[in-house]
Amino acid sequence: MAIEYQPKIVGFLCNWCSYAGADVAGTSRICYPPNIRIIRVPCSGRIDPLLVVKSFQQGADGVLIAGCHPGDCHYTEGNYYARRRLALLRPFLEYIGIEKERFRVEWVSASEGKKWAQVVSSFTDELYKLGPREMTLAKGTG
Amino acid sequence: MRPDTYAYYPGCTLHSTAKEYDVSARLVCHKLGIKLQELENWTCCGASSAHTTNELLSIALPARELQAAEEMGLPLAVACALCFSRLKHSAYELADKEKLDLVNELLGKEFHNTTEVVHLLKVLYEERDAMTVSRPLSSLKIACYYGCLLVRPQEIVDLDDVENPQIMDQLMERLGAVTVDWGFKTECCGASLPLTKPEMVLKLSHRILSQAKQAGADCVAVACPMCHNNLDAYQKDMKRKYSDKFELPVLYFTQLAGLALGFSPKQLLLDKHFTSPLPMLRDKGLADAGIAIKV
Amino acid sequence: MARTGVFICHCGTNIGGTVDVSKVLEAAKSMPTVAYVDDNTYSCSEPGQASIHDAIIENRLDRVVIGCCSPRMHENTFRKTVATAGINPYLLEISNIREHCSWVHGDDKEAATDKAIELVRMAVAKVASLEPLFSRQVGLTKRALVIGGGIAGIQAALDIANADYEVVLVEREPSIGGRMAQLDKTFPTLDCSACILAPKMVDVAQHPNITLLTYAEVQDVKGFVGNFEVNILQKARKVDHIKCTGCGTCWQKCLERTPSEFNLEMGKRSAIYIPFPQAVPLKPVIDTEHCAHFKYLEAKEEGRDLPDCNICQQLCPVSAIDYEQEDQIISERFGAIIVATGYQTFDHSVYHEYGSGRYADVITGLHLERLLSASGPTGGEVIRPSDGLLPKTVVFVSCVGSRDEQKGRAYCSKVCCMYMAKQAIMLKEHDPEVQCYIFYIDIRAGGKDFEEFARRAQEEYGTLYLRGRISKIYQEGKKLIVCGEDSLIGRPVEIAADLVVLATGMEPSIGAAELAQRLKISYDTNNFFIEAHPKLRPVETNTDGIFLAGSCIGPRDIPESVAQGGAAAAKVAALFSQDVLTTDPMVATIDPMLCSGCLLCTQVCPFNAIDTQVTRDGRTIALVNETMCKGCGLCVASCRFGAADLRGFTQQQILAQVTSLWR
Amino acid sequence: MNMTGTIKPSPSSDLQNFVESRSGQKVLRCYQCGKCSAGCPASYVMDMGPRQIMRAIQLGLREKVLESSTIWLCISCQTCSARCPNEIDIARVMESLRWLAAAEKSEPAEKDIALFHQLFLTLIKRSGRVHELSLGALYNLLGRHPFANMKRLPGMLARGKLSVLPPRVKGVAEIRSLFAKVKAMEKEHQKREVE
Repeated sequence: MAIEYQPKIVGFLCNWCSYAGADVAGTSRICYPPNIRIIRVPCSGRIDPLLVVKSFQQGADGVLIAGCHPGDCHYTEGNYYARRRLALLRPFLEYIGIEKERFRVEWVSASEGKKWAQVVSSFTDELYKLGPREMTLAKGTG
Repeated sequence: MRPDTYAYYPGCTLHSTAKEYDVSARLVCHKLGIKLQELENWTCCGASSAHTTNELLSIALPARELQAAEEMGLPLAVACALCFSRLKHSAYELADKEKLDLVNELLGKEFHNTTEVVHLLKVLYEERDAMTVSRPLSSLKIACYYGCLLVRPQEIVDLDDVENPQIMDQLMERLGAVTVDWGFKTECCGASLPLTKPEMVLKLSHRILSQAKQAGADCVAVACPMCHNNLDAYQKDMKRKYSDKFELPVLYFTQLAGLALGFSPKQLLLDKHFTSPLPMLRDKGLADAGIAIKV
Repeated sequence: MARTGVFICHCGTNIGGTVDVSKVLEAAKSMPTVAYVDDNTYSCSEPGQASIHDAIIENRLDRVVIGCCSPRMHENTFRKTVATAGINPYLLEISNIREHCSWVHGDDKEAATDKAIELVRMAVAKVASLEPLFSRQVGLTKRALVIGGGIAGIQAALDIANADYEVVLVEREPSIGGRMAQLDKTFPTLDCSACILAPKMVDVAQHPNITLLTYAEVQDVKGFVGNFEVNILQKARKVDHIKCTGCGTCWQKCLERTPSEFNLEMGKRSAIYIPFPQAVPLKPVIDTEHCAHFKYLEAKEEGRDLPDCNICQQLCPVSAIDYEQEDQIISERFGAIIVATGYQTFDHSVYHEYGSGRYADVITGLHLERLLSASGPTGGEVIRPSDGLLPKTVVFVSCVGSRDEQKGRAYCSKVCCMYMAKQAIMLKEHDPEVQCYIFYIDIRAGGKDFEEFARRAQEEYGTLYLRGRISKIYQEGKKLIVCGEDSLIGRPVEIAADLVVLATGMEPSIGAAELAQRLKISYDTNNFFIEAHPKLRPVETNTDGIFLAGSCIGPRDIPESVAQGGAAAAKVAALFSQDVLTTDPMVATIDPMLCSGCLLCTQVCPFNAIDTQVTRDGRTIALVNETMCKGCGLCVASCRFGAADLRGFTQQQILAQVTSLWR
Repeated sequence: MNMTGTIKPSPSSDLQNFVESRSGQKVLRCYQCGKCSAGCPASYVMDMGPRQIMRAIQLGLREKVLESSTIWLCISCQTCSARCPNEIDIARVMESLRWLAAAEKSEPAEKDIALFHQLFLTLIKRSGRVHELSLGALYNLLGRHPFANMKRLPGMLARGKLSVLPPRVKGVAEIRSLFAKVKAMEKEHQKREVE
């Protein structure tokens, strides 16, 4: 079981900082595990809790949200709302049976390519340890 | 709350060439109500020879002392800067589970590496507000010399800034003395080379003493028996080799604290140094008999 | 039924070398709504774009997915391509299979290919639910704001003004001129810094299109490209600059003396002062902290009494001194902003091993510039600050606060090797008996005539270059002993110097991070501002309408700062050449049927771009002001009724990407 | 550095791998700036300064490093590690080189220093604590310079700083078994490494 198990991660990245940081990881050719699927959004404040739950429902083993460091947001306050809103989401996820380690919020700036690679690698390792999500919620009706 | 009882690890030199450090340390701690319980049958920490030849030995020897202190359930106070450095290195390395199990096997005893290792300077520094200074050293200008291993490496020893430490200066200022701002606080004195490379010790220690003199110091305060030996014992050879005219007494910070707390120079074994501080202390009015406190 | 075209780019070998493009094309064929697939070696090239254009027309495609580099790189390029082929430019989705796939999974080709297929499937799922969007026109204020009056800011302001647009140049110090004004000579031509800078400063003062606000700082910035609203704090100068003629009576007669910041505390200045003789504007400001009159007022409040003084007020022939003048907020509208806040030298006190300021004769390069300068504190005579004697042995130390991760400064500051050589030459010219030593690690002389200039310092002027970084400086009698190693011969070296010059590196000027947060532009770990693209867009930021110039981006020398000042000005002129701006159509929308009128979104919106409107049946609901909305999507995530949505990133479009995964 | 002949550099040599694994330091971070040699208190008597040792490791010059006087003259005062602009713990690299030299029993360039450390450890093994008098005496005899360092002896004795008899410590048995176990572990470790 463990050999085929490849953690499936959905990443929502804010366009101005984290997405650019992931680009820098690319231009600097820093390798990291291929388990993440990146979805670009204008700001981490755009992430609606429904999207996170839907990702788990779709079969994701982990969901990562990355935005600008507090104070650097291109829209000034976007990441402040994200920080509070997603902090509330954590207990809800545990309530519906998703371990809190499967949901991560990180701040990655536009120049932190190395940090982005470390975030993805450490998250992937942690999800290896956690193993696949047994929760077989009905596959999303799409 | 700061502990008032410490397990005490003197180190080999404090029972021989650095006896005055041990005696003055005990007197001062006694006066401040700090109990020093010497580890029963402590043995050598391996000094510079163990870590030069064998990694395992350099961790196991200090671990034996850490284990003894852990058994007593007391923080371990250390006087010599080299022993302090080796004990800290060992505790740092033993954070690695494998090495800890290996050492447990070697020692044949239960050891969890929980001992807190503290240098005597830090112990007195934290007690400085509780000190009743009966003989302020106000006429004395001191160059505080920390040596290299007392503060380096930062991430393992974590005592003070590696280039410009301040805690001995602040302790001496608390005792009423004036400390000089000079650039050689942590330059190396030659450490364990007096037997093998005496001429190197002369060069390095002389540079330190002439810098202290230039900064206007009346004496140098040290916190390590090796630094004391290198700076104090060879000043006559230095005078011949470098033909300077000055002599600079070198005292342990515990002796200076003892003076400030009222002990007599005799009690503090101030006559045991090669470069006698007594003439300087007399004309600074600090050499009177003071109160003979029974120990 | 939508007909989607999928185009996969090889990007030479950047993608093709790792991702099996044919396998991706094969997989794309079977994805829903895909009617045509193709690949090309360079999609962004002329032939690449042409082949996409023709494929769209021949196959009657109405949506396009391109698997290539980051959308931040060529999204606009490909939007124009599909637009020319008759499709709405917003019916396009880029799938980033280079920076987010081939470049970071080079070690596992199979996984990279599978991931590329997944990324393309997500893009195809999203493109199916994209709707045509139409950008709108909005007005534009053709006035530019330049922050920072150094050489870069001056050049930018002049070039914009010469293109006949209005410019406001804001400078924090009492005079413009920045660091360059503090320099004596400049490399590699050795022409005098003031001689080439002063005329430009005068041009700025006299240019009809330039409003110069010195002793002023930018407080906060609102709005967006074409419509910035900026509040500028004009600090009280206590001198009416309209009346003042700059005659100089006040600063000559003032009795107070305090160390001059311009001369790095090596000289004195009066309380009412101009920082240096060629200051522009040549009108003083009062330093209330050191002015006897204000000390008197402050003491009076605390019940102490000090002698009052108003010499300057009495003697001023045009009575321009006005002690009651208050700080003022000036708010202005601008179409574009150029940030040119420059640099400051690294504070070497963290180098305890070099004495951390304990030795008076250990100075920095900028100190030496002031000593060399004729308008400097010693009138151009280089003396030892400790005893005023002429130094005969001068040692330069390179990389102080540069190329040193232990001190938190890993980067090379680029100009120090050159100014050390220049200063060594100038010292020899001032006093032929001086012997200069330069401790260096690698001489970096990459500019035009730089290498030849550096060679002259050694060949013609006898400077001895010692290869190695020094470890310690200490005082021995009157001499400073510099302990280093000449790693070429491989032996330790000690030099007894009369004067030691630390070539301190460049770091952003104080307050750079705060300004970046006010302007909402990104900055790196060293607080240098981040340009849109280091190679292709060096003077732009990711925020439209805000441009950068000079050493606030990273270590720059004067030629580069001037060039970037001009480049930024050209960008602004291009922006102002249009009468209207097209706005980004990806803004929020509120569905009137679903909106309950709770108006939570109006409180959440950082740009208060959501107003209210009353519907025919009398309900008050939210309404997005599309010119103000920046498209961040905060309102969408806060709306509990699903009424708010964001064009281009609608709930359904993002969900489509999620549900297309791991089918 | 009295080195002759042409060098055939062997990058990521097993010397470098040994140093990197035992010291945990990345040798290729060093850009040869020379600050370590400049600040090293003993570099003026060394044939190769710390910088040149780092360079030799990068080039894989095993003999040059193990035969150098540097690894023995190093006082391990940590000045180099504290000031290295690339934050390399050079003192730890030197330490790992000494372990390699001890393990390979290569001929130490500074015989006296090696002898001193060896005597020091034998004395601890025998009596648990250092006895300066016997250390000095043995060092002079075995080092064949019987009258070295005698100047301080009278002063030390006069000040009662030297006890004539070695210290008697109850824990000595433990120390001896500790030394024996360490030796046994080392041998076993080497046997495994040879396979």
